[in-house]
Amino acid sequence: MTVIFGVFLLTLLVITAIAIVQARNLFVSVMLSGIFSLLLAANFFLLDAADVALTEAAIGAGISTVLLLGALVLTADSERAPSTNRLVALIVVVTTMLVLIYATFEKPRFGDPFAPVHQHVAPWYLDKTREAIDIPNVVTAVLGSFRGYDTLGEVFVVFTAGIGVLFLLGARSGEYAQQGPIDSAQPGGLRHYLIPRVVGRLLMPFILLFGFYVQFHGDYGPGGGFQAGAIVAAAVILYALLEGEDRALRVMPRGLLTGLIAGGALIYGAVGLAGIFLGGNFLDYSVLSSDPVKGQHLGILLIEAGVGITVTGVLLSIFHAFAARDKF
Amino acid sequence: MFYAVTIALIITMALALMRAVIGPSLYDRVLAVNMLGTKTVLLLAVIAFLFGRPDFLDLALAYALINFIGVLAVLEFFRSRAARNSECSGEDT
Amino acid sequence: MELLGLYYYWVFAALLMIGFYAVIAKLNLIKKLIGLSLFQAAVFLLYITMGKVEGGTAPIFTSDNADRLFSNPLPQVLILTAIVVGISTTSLGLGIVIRIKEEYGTIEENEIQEIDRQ
Amino acid sequence: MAQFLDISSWLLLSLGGVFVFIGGLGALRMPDLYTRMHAASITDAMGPVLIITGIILQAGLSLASIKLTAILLFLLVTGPTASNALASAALLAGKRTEQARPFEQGRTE
Repeated sequence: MTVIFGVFLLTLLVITAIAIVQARNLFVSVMLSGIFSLLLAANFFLLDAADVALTEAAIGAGISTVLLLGALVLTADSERAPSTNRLVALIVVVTTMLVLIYATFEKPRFGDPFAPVHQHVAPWYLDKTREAIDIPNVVTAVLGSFRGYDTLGEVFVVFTAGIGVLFLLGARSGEYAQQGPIDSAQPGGLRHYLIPRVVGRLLMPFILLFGFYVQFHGDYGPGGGFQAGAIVAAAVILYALLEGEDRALRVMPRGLLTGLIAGGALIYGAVGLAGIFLGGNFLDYSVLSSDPVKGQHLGILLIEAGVGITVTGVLLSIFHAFAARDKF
Repeated sequence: MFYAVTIALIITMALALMRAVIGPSLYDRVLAVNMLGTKTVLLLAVIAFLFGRPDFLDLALAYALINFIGVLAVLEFFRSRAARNSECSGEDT
Repeated sequence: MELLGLYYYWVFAALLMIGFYAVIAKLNLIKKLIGLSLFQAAVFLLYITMGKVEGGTAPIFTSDNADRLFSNPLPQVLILTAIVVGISTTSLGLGIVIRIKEEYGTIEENEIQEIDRQ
Repeated sequence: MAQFLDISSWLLLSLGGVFVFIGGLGALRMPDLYTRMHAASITDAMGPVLIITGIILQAGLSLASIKLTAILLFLLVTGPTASNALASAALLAGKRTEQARPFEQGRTE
């Protein structure tokens, strides 16, 4: 029965994807991408990937819509020219799709417990998590400890992307910051919309609280630094939308955000180096405490904090970079 | 019984998706996104119980909290676009 | 049942190619980026589909499921980080598009090429 | 008692399902934006109340039911607000209902 739900949702997913590509109005495409993200998260959930679904929820529901709309304000609302070489593209795409579909007949059956994917490291991770790390969420254990290098790499990719956006768009932000006090005659944001503003202010502390819950409950349930960073960033973006971007920058100035971007990555790296100094390997948390299991707990807690801080900093910096560009 | 509710929710999602695809106005699509958001929250809550893993309600909670931001972003988008358009027309005259 | 199982892979192929179509056939740069993120989503879906074990449950231990079959945690870890990386790289792309708009005054590929040729 | 809870939760769940479905139908079939919004927002408020109360009756008193209550509260607060925000945005952009269309030309906003 779940398979049938999955199939139905996947069909909706394909319809949405076609509609996204078909729509000439870019705003419509962005709205449909929001729907795509919702359906994708529901599918992930049906496929037992609660952590991934939570990440998709945290990113897709708010932040990606906000960023895409921010870019649309700065560029254009709709496509001007029709697509070129439509026929050639269609032929290429359909041929490739048929080849891919032909290839699927060789694939292991959906959900087969004896598929090659499930034979190699996964059982080892499941066993060792109980033994060596002793936290209930295997995904967090693999993310933080067994594949700590991977995650470090990903954090640095996020870090680099954030720095890249700041380089591209932040050039004139220095002048802008010296403009003096907020012009109260023209308040930005949705300050004139009373009802959304009151409700948004009511909601914001709960979103922050939920973000911290996801951060620190990540060892026991779905959650962790990546999701929490996105949720906390969403809360601050909500504040910026309601009260105007200037006020949000007063609460969290650009310098602080840059500090967060660097600081989170630094925490992660420092935990790795601490392992070396205490006589273990890079990113080996067992030596952080006298009890190896406690050391693992401590290490995962610290690196998840680092991940959360970096992700929050990067997403907020990108948002502010886009929003500040609007003023010129 | 959870199955019946799940089916009703999924069919409603399909209906809302149809509204989002045919439009016709931008607001209709925003309405459909908002509707789908609520339906997804309910779907996730029901499925969490269907699977017997009520600890996954966090997901539904995340959507219930964050979906709102998307709608506000759209509102802000409309507002800033309207402000921009009026500015431009002001320059023209 | 056999075909229903393969349906997941077919959807992966379809989504991948829909995204690819947007990247190669559309001229608008933002549309291309949206297509790229569809492409990305298709890959996410493939990984998560392969990680699913029939009759399994999400790989989070609770007091009463120690003896159950768990889905594969590894693809989930890879995709979880990839989603966040995906949004940051998409924003980087959007940043580049915004700069292009500021320099060229358009985000349509053919118009940009025309300006470049002059 | 357990049977009573079961039956009432089933009743609530199925009623919620019917409500949600009617809302979807309304959002698809109604003639113009504001009527569609009306159909969608009413069921967005009523559907969650029924369905989540139904699930709470199944869950009993536990952490899950507290989370469900929180979800219900957030949905009840945000849903109508989102509808209100959307309606005011549409109104500001000069969208009128079918009946009011003749006045549209007279508006300069």
